[in-house]
Amino acid sequence: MPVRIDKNEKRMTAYIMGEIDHHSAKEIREEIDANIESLLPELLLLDFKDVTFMDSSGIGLVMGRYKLMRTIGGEVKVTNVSAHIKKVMRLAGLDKLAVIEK
Amino acid sequence: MPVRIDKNEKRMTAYIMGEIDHHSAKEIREEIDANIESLLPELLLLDFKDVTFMDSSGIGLVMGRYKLMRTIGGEVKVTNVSAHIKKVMRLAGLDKLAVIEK
Amino acid sequence: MKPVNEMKIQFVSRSANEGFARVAVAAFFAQLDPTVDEMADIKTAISEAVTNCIVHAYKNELGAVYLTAKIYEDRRVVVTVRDKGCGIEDIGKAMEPMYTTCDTGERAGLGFAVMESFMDKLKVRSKVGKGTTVTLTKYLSSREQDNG
Amino acid sequence: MKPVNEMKIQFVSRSANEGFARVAVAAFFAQLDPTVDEMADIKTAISEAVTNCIVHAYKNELGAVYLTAKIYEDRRVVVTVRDKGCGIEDIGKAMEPMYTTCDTGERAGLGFAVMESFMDKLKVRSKVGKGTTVTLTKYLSSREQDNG
Ligand SMILES: Nc1ncnc2c1ncn2[C@@H]1O[C@H](COP(=O)(O)OP(=O)(O)O)[C@@H](O)[C@H]1O
Ligand SMILES: Nc1ncnc2c1ncn2[C@@H]1O[C@H](COP(=O)(O)OP(=O)(O)O)[C@@H](O)[C@H]1O
Repeated sequence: MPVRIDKNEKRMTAYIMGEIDHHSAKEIREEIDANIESLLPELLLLDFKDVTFMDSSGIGLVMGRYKLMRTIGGEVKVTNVSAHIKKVMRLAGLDKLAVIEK
Repeated sequence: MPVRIDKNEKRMTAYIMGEIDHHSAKEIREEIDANIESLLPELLLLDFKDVTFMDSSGIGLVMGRYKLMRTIGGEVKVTNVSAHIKKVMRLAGLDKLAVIEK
Repeated sequence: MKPVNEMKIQFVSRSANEGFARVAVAAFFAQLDPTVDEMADIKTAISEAVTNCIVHAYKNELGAVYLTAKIYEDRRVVVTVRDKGCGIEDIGKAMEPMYTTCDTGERAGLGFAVMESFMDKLKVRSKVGKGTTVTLTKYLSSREQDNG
Repeated sequence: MKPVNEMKIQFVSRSANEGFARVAVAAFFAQLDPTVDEMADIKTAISEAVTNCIVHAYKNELGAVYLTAKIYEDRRVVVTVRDKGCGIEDIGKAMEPMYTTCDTGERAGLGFAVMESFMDKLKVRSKVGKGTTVTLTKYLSSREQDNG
């Protein structure tokens, strides 16, 4: 499984692993969404520490979770992004939308 | 450079790095041979610790150095071979010819 | 000018092959010893172009994706990604950032924007009902040879 | 039986492409999640077959190397490596361990022996002046799915 979910009080953390492309994004997305729906967190933290590659499918992944969290009144933070991934996210203006932590 | 040479008394160690195939073997071979000819060691230690891939070109590499060392009256030892590389060497009976250390 | 080295790949438009395509291209260009950043840029752009063939060109079917990679004397590398899928009606519109015909909400409409910003040149040729060819060019920085 | 997934590669017989060829094949088969040992076996066998095209088939010239990789339902993988080079006169002799026509002393004559021992099947077809096709087959062990 390319994602591991952790719950701590009102915060849910999704540790994403490996390469994010159109092929892998589906499984990651479904796993995260199923957990959001059952845990109803106030904060979703997407941890990119173990992500080794990401194309624009990763942007769809973040934006989709951003929308879902908004419908339940929660927010999204993105953390541990490498220089390459930050470059992709910046293209989409994600640095303004979801808060990218160092 | 895919090989680093170290000299200690009568022993010359060649630390081979990366992938050994027909393409890379030439440069490795030339570097080792130039050093054998100038240092005239009694023992040549071929260190495979940082070798990540090897095909039968690596066998040619060991056998060729074995012959060269014999002409100057020295011997060859092979060290730090992974399971995969040992499998290739065993095919050639190198485990009998040059002494493979653990 | 003739390329110094070249290769061609052909594969079925299965999403499992997205990773294969970008790794193969990266392995081919490894002989030029590009920087880590250059390699990441190229892999990302290839991934976008290949994904478009799989997601858009052959939307509800399987088809063949054709990829070529060329290396030129001046460290210029050129990759083409071609499909014989549905084609693009309005290329100008398709290339606008955030524009996507995907209705599931999971495509960001940024594939072309990534290709454009991560490579030095992007050319798109397409014919509705015939297919699309994307040509990506990058000039690799010159590397000091450190093996004396 | 039709393969579940397949790809083709074509490249120039430059030795710099040996690494590209085996990495590309490994990246293609990665979708089957082979063991580290299986992957090493396949890469080594491909490396031998491709090197033979470069060293023997197109000895004093450059030519095209054609590679195909196929995945079948039962985790059987088949790779063909084809050249349009000089061909092999006596295949039986060529396949004998330690036999080599290389006179520099740097080829061990073990290419076919490696292919034979690291893969489950090896088939060689050749015609002098026309070229050679090597077909390599391996049955990958079944993997327990560990993602629930
Ligand atoms: N190879 C292709 N074949 C057909 N249509 C394509 C192709 N590539 C892109 N398109 C069209 O261009 C649009 C924009 O593409 P892109 O910028 O990559 O964003 P996305 O893939 O996220 O939709 C796509 O939604 C699609 O309509
Ligand atoms: N693709 C090929 N085209 C022409 N001759 C070949 C080809 N592959 C192998 N041979 C011949 O078979 C011999 C044995 O091959 P092999 O077992 O791989 O050992 P090596 O490559 O070390 O010589 C070669 O020396 C060569 O004469």
